Formats: sequence, C-alpha cells, structure tokens
Amino acid sequence: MQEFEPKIVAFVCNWCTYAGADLTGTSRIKYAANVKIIRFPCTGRIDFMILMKAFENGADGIIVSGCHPNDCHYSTGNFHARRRWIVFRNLMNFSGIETDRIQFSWVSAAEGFKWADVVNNTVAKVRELGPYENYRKIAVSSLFSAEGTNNE
Amino acid sequence: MSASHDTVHPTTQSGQIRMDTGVIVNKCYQCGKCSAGCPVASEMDYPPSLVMRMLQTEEPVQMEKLLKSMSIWLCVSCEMCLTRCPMEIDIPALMDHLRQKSLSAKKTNPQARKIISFHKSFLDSINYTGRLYEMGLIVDYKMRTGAMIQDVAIAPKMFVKGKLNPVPEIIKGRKKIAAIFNRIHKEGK
Amino acid sequence: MSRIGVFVCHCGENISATVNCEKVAKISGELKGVEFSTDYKYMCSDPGQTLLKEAIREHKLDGVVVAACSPRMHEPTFRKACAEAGLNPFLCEMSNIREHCSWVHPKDDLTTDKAEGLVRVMVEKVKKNKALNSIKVPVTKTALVIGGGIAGIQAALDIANCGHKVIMVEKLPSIGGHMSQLSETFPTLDCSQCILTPRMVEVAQHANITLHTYSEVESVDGFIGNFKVKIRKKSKSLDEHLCTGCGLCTTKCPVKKIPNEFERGLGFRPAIYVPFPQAVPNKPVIDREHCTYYIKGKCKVCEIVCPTKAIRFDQEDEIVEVDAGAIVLATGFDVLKTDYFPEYGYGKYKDVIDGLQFERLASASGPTNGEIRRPSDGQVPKKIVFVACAGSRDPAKGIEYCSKICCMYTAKHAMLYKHKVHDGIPYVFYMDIRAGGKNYEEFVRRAIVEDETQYIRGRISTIYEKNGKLIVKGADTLLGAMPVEIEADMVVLATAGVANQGAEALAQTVHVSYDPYKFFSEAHPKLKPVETNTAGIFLAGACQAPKDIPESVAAASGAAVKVAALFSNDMLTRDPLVAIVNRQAPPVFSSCVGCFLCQSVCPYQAIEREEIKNRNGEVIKTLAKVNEGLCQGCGTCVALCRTKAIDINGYSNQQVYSEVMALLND
Amino acid sequence: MKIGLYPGCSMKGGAQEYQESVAALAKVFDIELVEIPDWNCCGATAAHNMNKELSLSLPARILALAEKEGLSDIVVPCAACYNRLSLVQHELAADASLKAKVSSIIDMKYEGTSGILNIIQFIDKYIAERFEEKVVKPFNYNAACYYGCLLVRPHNILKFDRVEDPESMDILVRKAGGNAIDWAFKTECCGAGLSVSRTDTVARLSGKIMEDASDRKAEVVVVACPMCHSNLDMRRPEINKYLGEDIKIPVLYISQVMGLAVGLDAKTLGLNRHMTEVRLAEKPVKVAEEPVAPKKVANAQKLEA
Repeated sequence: MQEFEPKIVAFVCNWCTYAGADLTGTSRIKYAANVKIIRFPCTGRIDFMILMKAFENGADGIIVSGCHPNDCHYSTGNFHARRRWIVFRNLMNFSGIETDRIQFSWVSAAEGFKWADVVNNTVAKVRELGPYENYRKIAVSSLFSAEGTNNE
Repeated sequence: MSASHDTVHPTTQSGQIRMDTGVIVNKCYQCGKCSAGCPVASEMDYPPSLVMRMLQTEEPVQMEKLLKSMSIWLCVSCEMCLTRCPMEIDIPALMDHLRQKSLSAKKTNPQARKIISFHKSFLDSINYTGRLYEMGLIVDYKMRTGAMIQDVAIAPKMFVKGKLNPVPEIIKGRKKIAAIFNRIHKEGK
Repeated sequence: MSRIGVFVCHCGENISATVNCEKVAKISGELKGVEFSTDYKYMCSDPGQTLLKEAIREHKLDGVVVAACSPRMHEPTFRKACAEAGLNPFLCEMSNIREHCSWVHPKDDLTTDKAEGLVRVMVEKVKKNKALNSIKVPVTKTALVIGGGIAGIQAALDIANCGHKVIMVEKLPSIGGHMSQLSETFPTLDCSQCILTPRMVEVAQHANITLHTYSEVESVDGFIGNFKVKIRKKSKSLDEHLCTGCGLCTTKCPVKKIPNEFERGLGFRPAIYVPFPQAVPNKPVIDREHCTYYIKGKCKVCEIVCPTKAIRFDQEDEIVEVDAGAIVLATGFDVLKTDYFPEYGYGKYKDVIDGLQFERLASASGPTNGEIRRPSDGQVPKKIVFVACAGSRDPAKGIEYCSKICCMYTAKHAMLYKHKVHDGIPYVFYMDIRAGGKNYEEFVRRAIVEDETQYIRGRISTIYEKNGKLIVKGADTLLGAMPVEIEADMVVLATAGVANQGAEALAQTVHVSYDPYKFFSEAHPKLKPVETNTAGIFLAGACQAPKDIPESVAAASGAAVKVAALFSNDMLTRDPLVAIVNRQAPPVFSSCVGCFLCQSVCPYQAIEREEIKNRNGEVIKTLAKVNEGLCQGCGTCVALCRTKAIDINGYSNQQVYSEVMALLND
Repeated sequence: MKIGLYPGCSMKGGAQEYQESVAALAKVFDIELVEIPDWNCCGATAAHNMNKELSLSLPARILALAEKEGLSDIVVPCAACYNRLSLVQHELAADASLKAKVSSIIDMKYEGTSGILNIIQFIDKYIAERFEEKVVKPFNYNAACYYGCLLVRPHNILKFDRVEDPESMDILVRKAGGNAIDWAFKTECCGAGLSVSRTDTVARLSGKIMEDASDRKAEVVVVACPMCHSNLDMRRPEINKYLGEDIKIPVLYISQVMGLAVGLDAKTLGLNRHMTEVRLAEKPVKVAEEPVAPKKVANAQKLEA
C-alpha cells in the first residue's frame, strides 16, 4: 500500500507568515505538497473553533503561524494567539488529540527557509502519528457545522 | 536555514578541511588581522592570512607549499589570531592539521628539523618515562640535532639551582603510557 | 445559486511548468456554482484582464476566482478589473497557485491536485463573499517629523513647502543632528555648517513648521490620516519667550567642566548651555544632572544675571497632544561604542579617538578651532593612523554589515589632515575601499595620489602606547601579509554606524517593524524604500540603515512626496475589511451581550459603546460598535467574541469555515 | 581542605620553585594539596603539534586518574598544562564518540567531571578572602603582571578573565600590597615552546616584553606559567643581548609574590632558584595607595551611555 499522505491545514497571518511562504516560493525552496494555506489578517483572528472545525473535517495536522512577538502588524494579535494556544493545548489534551498534531510557530516575512522547514517537520511528525479519525468518529456533525456557526 | 544550505563537500579540499577541523576556510575575507597580531609572522614564509588565502585557492600546488612551509612549524599556538579574528576562524587548529598532514606526507621543511626533533625528543621522553625528563630531553635533542654546544653554558648553573634533575622521574604507569602510544601508533597505520 | 468565474493563469511557464493549468480550469469548471472557467497565459496582462472583464459581462458572473500568483502581488489588479466590469471588487478572490504551489512543488499530479484544491477553497469562499464599499476617512493634513537632523530638516521643509503643516520633534536642545558636528563634507569638501545652518534657520522660521526641541514622542495612537500623538516637552528650566539668547547665563554659570556632548567629550560646557554656537533655537537649557542648584539647592547665578528674568527652576515637563495625518521617522544613527575593542585601547589612550571626534578637531568651530591637535598634550600629530572598519564587517565583536560611510569619511579625514598639516603623514588601514557614488572614487584617488595618503590593505591587530607614541601593529596583505608597525602620534577609528539607542523603543511606540540591528524596516527593499509596513509612517535618512548626506536627503525628499501625496486628498479611501457587530430586528437588536471583551483586546481603541434606547429614551441595551475609521481589521475581537456577535468583512466566520471544509473535503 | 594538584613536569624540574611556593602558600592557609597519583605529562605543545589523538589521550588519562581519586577540584599551576587539560575536557565534552574513542585508548573510564583551576582561580577560590588579614609584609613594588597566552586564550573555552587586558593577577598583586602597573604586553606571546629550538625568536619576543616592562618602571615581572618564566628568566642573557641592554628585573611567580606578602622567606619560596637574581630593595611599607587602574571609558562615552 502507498504511504499515508497527511492532510494539513495551515492558518497563517497575512503580514508575516503568508509573505514568508511567498518568499519560500520566490526562492524556489521545495517542500511537501500536503499543506494548504488559509490566509487570515492576523493569528489573533484564529479562534479555536476553526481549529476544531479542521479536525472535524478530517485534518490530520494543523499549522498556526504568525509574526514573531513584537513584530505583529497589529502590535498585539500574535500575543492573543499565543495565549489562546496555551489554553487550546489543554483542551486538546482533554479531548485526547495529540498536541503534536498542531504546530504553532513564528515565521517572519523574511524566513522563507524557516517556512519550508516548519512544513516539512510538521508533515514528518504527523506522518508518524498516522491519520486522525477519532474526532470525526465522535464529532456530532451538526455541532460545529457551518449553520451552527452562522450568525444570520 | 535548511540543511541543504550548509552541506559539507568532502570532495573539495576545503570541504575535507572542514570535516577534519571544523574550519570553513572561505569564511576568511583576508583582513589580515591574524598576520598583524601573530608574534612570529615576521619569520614565517607564509603569514597566517596568507595561509588562509592559499587554502582558499584549492590549488594542490598551494597545499604542497604549505606542507613544506616553515610557517606551520613556527606557529607557537598562542591563539592570538583566533582571539582577534572577526570571523572567529580557528587558525591554530588549522595549523595543527597542516603539521600532522605534513608529517604523515613526509614533506616537513628541512629547516624545521630542530623544532620537530625537539617535539620528537619531548614525546619520546614521555613515552619512556611517562613524564618529561628535561635532562634526558636536552641530551636526546642534542643527539638528534647535533647542536652540542647550545646551552651547555647554562646547564651547570641550572644544575646548581636544582633546576635540572639528574635522575628521571619514572611513573609506575609508564607501561600504560607506552600502551597509549602504541594504540595511537597502530591507529596511524 | 451563484455564478462564479474561475480564471487559471499560466504565468508564462512559472505555473504551467509544474501545474496542469488546463486540467485545473476544467475540473474547477465542474464545481458547484461555477459558471465559467478558463486558463490563460498571462492573466495580469492587458488581454488577460480584458478576457476577465468580458467573461464577467458575458456570463453575468457574481463572483471571480483568479488562480495565479500571490494576492499580495496582484489582488488589487484583478479587483480593479472586476470593478471596471461592474462587479464589486470584493467579490473577487485569488488562489495562490504560484508561490504556494507551482514554485515549491515538483511537476506531478499531487501538485496539480493541490492547485485544484486551492481553487476549490477560494470558490467556496467567494460564494460567501459580500459586496463591500470602501471606507472613506478624513485626513489630517499635518505631518509629524521625528528627528531634526538633515533628513528630518529636509523632509520637514519639503512638506511645509507643499503648503502642509509640519510638527518637528527633536530630542536634543537644538536641531542639526550629526551633520552639524561635521567639519567638511565629501566629496566636495564644502563646510558642513555653511550648507546646513541656513536650512536649520529656515525650519525655525517657516510659517508651516512648529518646532519642539528637547522633546520626545511619548505615544502614538490612531492610524493613517488620523494619528494622535503625545509629545513630552522636557523642561528647559527657561521661559523661551522671555529668553533673548544673550548667553550671559552660560558665561556666568559656575559649573564649567562638564564634558561637551557636541564636542564628543573633547571640550567642556557649563550646566546651563547652548549645545553649539549656531544652535537652533539659540536658547539655553539647564542640564539638571549637573546644575548646582538642582544638586545642592543653591546657586541660581543664571537667574540673577538673566536680564529678562527668563530662568524657571520650577518649570515642569509639558505634554503636548497633536493630531497628525502622517509621520516621518528621521531619528538618524549612532556610532558604535568603541570600547568593543580593548585591543585598540579606545578610552584608555587619550589619542585614540573616533571619527566624529576627529570631525570636531577638524572643525573651525571645534575645541581646537580647526587645528589638528591631539587630545593628550595638544601637540600637532605628525603621523595619524586611520583605521577603517572599526566594528563594521566584524561578526565576532562588532556588526556584520558594512557601515558604508566610513570609506569616504576616512579618505576625507586623511585629506583634511594633510591640508592642515602639510608635513604630516596619514596612514589608512582598510580592507576594501567602497566608494560607489557620484565623484566618490575620484575623491578617494585624490586622497591617495595628490594628498599622498598611505593606504595599507590590512586590519589592525593591536594598538599600544610606548613612550608617548602609539604603536600600531598591522599587516600589509598586499605584501604577503607582512607585519607592519607604525609609530603614530594619533589614531582615528572609523567606528561603525549603528541604530540609535532609542530606536527599538520608538519603533514599538509608533508600531513600525525593525531589523535585527534595530534599524527601521522599509516596506519593500527596492520598491518601497521610504514606506514602512504601517500605513502613513515613512522613513527618512540613517534611521533605516547607514546613509551619507546625499542619500539621507534623497530619502527625506522621497518620504516628503509620499506624505504630500497622502495629503493631496481630503478623504482617504480604505479597504472595508473591518469588523462589524451584527444587528438584528428588535427586540434582540444584536447577539452582542455587551461584555466588551472586544473593547479590552482591540489594539486600536476602535470599539465603542452604543446605547439602544426605547421611545422614552431609556437605555434598554448597550452594544459594541466598531469605528470603521479606526478598525484595522486584525480580527482579534472576532476570535474572542463569546456570542459570535462580531465578525470581520473578508475573513468572516462563514468564509473561513467554507474554506476549511472545501480544503479538506475533496 | 583537600584539593587535587597536577604539578606537571616542569614543576618537578625547571620550575621546582613554583611548586615549592605554591605548596608553601597553600600550607599557610592550611589547604592540603593532593598530587594526582602516578600522573603523566600532558603532552604540551609537542603532542598537539605532532599527533591529535596523543594530545587528547595524555590529558584525558590525567583527568581520569583525578576522577578515580574523587578529586572534584584540581589546581593546575602550570598555565600550559591548565590550557591543555581544559581544552581536552571541553573537546571531549562536545563530542561523545571522540570521548569513547579516547577512553578506549587510555583504557580508563573518563567522565570529564573534575573542575580544573589555574593558579589564579585557585587562589581566588580558596585563599583570596582570607588573604589580606594574613599580609604582614606588603609587597610594595611596581609589578608588571604577565599573563601570557595560555592562561586567557582561547577565551571562548577557558572563559577566564578578560581576553584583552586581563586583570585578575593585578588584583591579587594589589591584595599583596603591590602596585600592578598598566602595560601593553600582558598577553603577548613570549615564544613558548620554541625556547630550545628557536632561541633567537624567543629572545626577540620575550625581549619586547621585558623592554616594555622596564620602560614602565616595573621592579618585578609576575608570571603564572613555568614556560613564560623560563623564557623571561632563564633566557635573560639572550634577551639582553637582543635588546643591547642589561635588564635585571626579576621574574616571580604569583605564588611567590603572595608568599612574600604573608611573610614566607625567600628560601622557602625558592627565590634562590631563579637564574636572574632576585634583589628586591627593602622599601618602607607605605600605605598601599589606591592602585591606578587603567581608565576604561572616556567621559564622552560615559555620557552617551
């Protein structure tokens, strides 16, 4: 059988990591194709419902990456993200999701190489952990479905 | 930075040097601060910074020159170059490397004979007694170099001052020391 | 049922080399809600955009996805095209299949699959996009210039001459900066003071410029067009309106032996002082650290002698609040503390000095009235050794980069010395001569050929004193690295240019990014050299990187134009990608419960309280309300909102969730 | 108090007075120095010039022996030995495989746990704070403290004192009531191992050192290394020949200076063993004036800071 190809979602901020990933491209540094990026204005925007949503829909791993401390385009967004991550990690432990499935990192607009490393390391790590199904099994699909979070 | 960026190429000479000594010769930008501070640079055929340049060329000819040079034997390992090098290049380690290379390639500069003989006598003394037996060393050294009269003047004075030990101190573990020498000798083979 | 158009760009070979664009277009054409899809060699080209526009009209598209390069590159281009075709620009999204796909993956099916996925994600997002209208905010047509060196002066004058108001803030008692300390300037050797002082006076007298010297920026709030700035005017212990600048106080002050900062410690000044004769404003300040009155509680000589009774010992710092539409940072540079190099004996040997100190020695208004005399015994040095790269290009002890200006000013120093001491011999120890600039190389050659400066290629190892001489140990790398020893009377170190001490703090106060060396970062190294990543804040001069005078002035004028351009409209249009609090029909009004957590985390104080009243004017509910002008759209509030009452345009929950699901369910 | 001692070969031969003075000084402060049993030579310059493994193995054995004796601290008065031992300990700590290889060569268990102290570190740690009260005969002479190469370099490994213009020995000399002068050759090389094979070079290098010392009115040069000592002291005739002068400044070990200060007599300290006669004119004990430490930072710099 062919090797397990993990599905990984990257939630990145527009100003540092997205630009960093662009630089990875312009510098033609190769990395694993398992990762797809979703752009946010700032890591501060990423609440953990979104992360849960990703797991629910079959993500095997997640990368959350933004500006380095003190470099946030909005000055403090990434600090909120960091605090939220600490809380979320406990929630993950509680709900039995390996914390290794989420990679939280700072990648600046100048760190094309670092982005490639972050991706490759995460892919490798998640590949070892194997596919992630538990959540889909237990998740009450309606609970987090789009309608559920729809404000209208 | 990704690993692909600092891969070592043992195929090249500088790659080899990097593997053996950890020194990246291409880091040197020839500022010459090492040569400026080197206590023996004025006596060297190739001052430290020039040695670096010659290694950078990757030319076998230059390496040849270095192995046959006086510089590598005049270096007193005072570490001044390393201390002041803006690129923190470990030139002393490089010198050790070149000396040993020169020895094993049997290319040592004839004028360095005295220096090398001294080192040899020194090591022999350790090999036989486990320690340095100065009197023995001097005698042995004189036998090797034939520099009979050198320093004979001060010898008696040293003797009087109790600075020369007539009998060698021989340590109990001298066999162990000899064993160490043998093992390394075999390694070398 | 939406009608979305998908346009896949080949970007010449850049994308199509590894991604099968035709396939991507075909597959995405089959996606639910996609009305039209195609691929084209250059979407951003004129024919490409025309293709896009025609498709929009022809197929009545209500959403567009362009799969091409990074949106950071061409999003504006395509949104503009959509607008021209009558489609709301915010219904257009880009899939980044170049930087994030074709360039980083090999040519194989996986790569094409990924491209398809990225398109699918955006298609799903666009379905949830809303038509938005860009926001208009008023612009305060006043510029704040921080720093009164040549860069700040130039920027201020240029902006002021465009008819806009300028507020200049200078930390020191006088404007002028480092340039006012220089003797002559390369490559023309014209006197620094002579060309600078008129500009300084112009600033002081310009109707549009308000000058705050001895002041610092305390805080900066707001955003482009609408900054709110607090300035701390440090107390000068003086009523500037009464003071005539007669200078009597400075001559009578009993404390006289304070090392003069302006003279770089080569001269002295009293406790109440004017930094230098041509200072602007030419009015003294009291240095409270050294003033006898502030230390011992008595003296007050200055107060007694002051003919206009202008001295105010009880004067306190004053906080001035100003509105500004744009900010120009021109805080300049500093020189590396030379005690990084104990082997050079700076600070230990009086006659080892740095470049700026030499400028003072050579300056006609300097401590020696322009005669080159060594600090230790006032003798005229017959041999001077100039050491280039003292700290520059030295990862081990100094800084990695090249300070850029040293090669030139060292050549200048050698020349000035030779012109003043004809029988003197200037030596220059250098590694490379970097004289890229108009008439620069010629200048250096002149120093070498006509003024017979001894250029020796090599770095100094050590300098030590030997009966009154300084022994300089170097090597000549062009003579087989032969050691060179020079018995010099004086040594001048061309110390590296580094970021100002306060730079990091200031960067954090005004919210601009800075590099590892604490220099402020430009928005783009080539195409946006005077902009910062923070809209409305610009850079001028050496606060960005070591620059010489011409460069600083050029940058300053560049920044000034950017400011003028910003001020050319009364209203500033901004992307409407801001947070909004949902509203619902009474009696609910909104799912906002008024916890105002959002208010506490908003970095821009953009969340206001809105009271909803009933007919009798009683408050029945208090809701959060977003000030569209202030909101920068970071979305931190959205992530924290417990009732999901607050959302953000362009990155709404709906959009994000659709993206996530589309991305994972292929 | 028990502390390990690695005397090294020269202290058994050419530099006996060094050992004698260290021992005497330790005795005064009732510190028991335990010689590492059956120690061998560290290999000195010869070993690392000629053969890398050897230069690692010889010191490794010494350290292994010390560990076997359970000596946590070993004082190594000879700067050269101190340098070799420290470097080897560092290098082996950094490379596990090398460590394994070496311990197989010496056929002993090597951990690399022992704390290696040079003479100054030893005095600082075990004697300094009890020292001043014991001073009976302040050593009030102008002393040029000569550190040489091996005590301070390579700094990133030894991490001892300031690599340029060190001051630890000066401080000790001041404690002993001496006036440590500021001079330029504190860490310039004396010629080291070339003593026998290139006497001319040694004469030149050591010559410059002695010249500066005498220019600056030093009455004594203080060292902490037998090699430096033999070059500055034993090679004095060659030095004076090179300089064309007759410099009589004696060269003392730091241990001898401190010994004299606490009232030990010249013989016990082995002053008589020096080749350059130690004639120190009796001076009236003046109140130890505040030593003139070199001004580090000029006013201008202070203000900027």
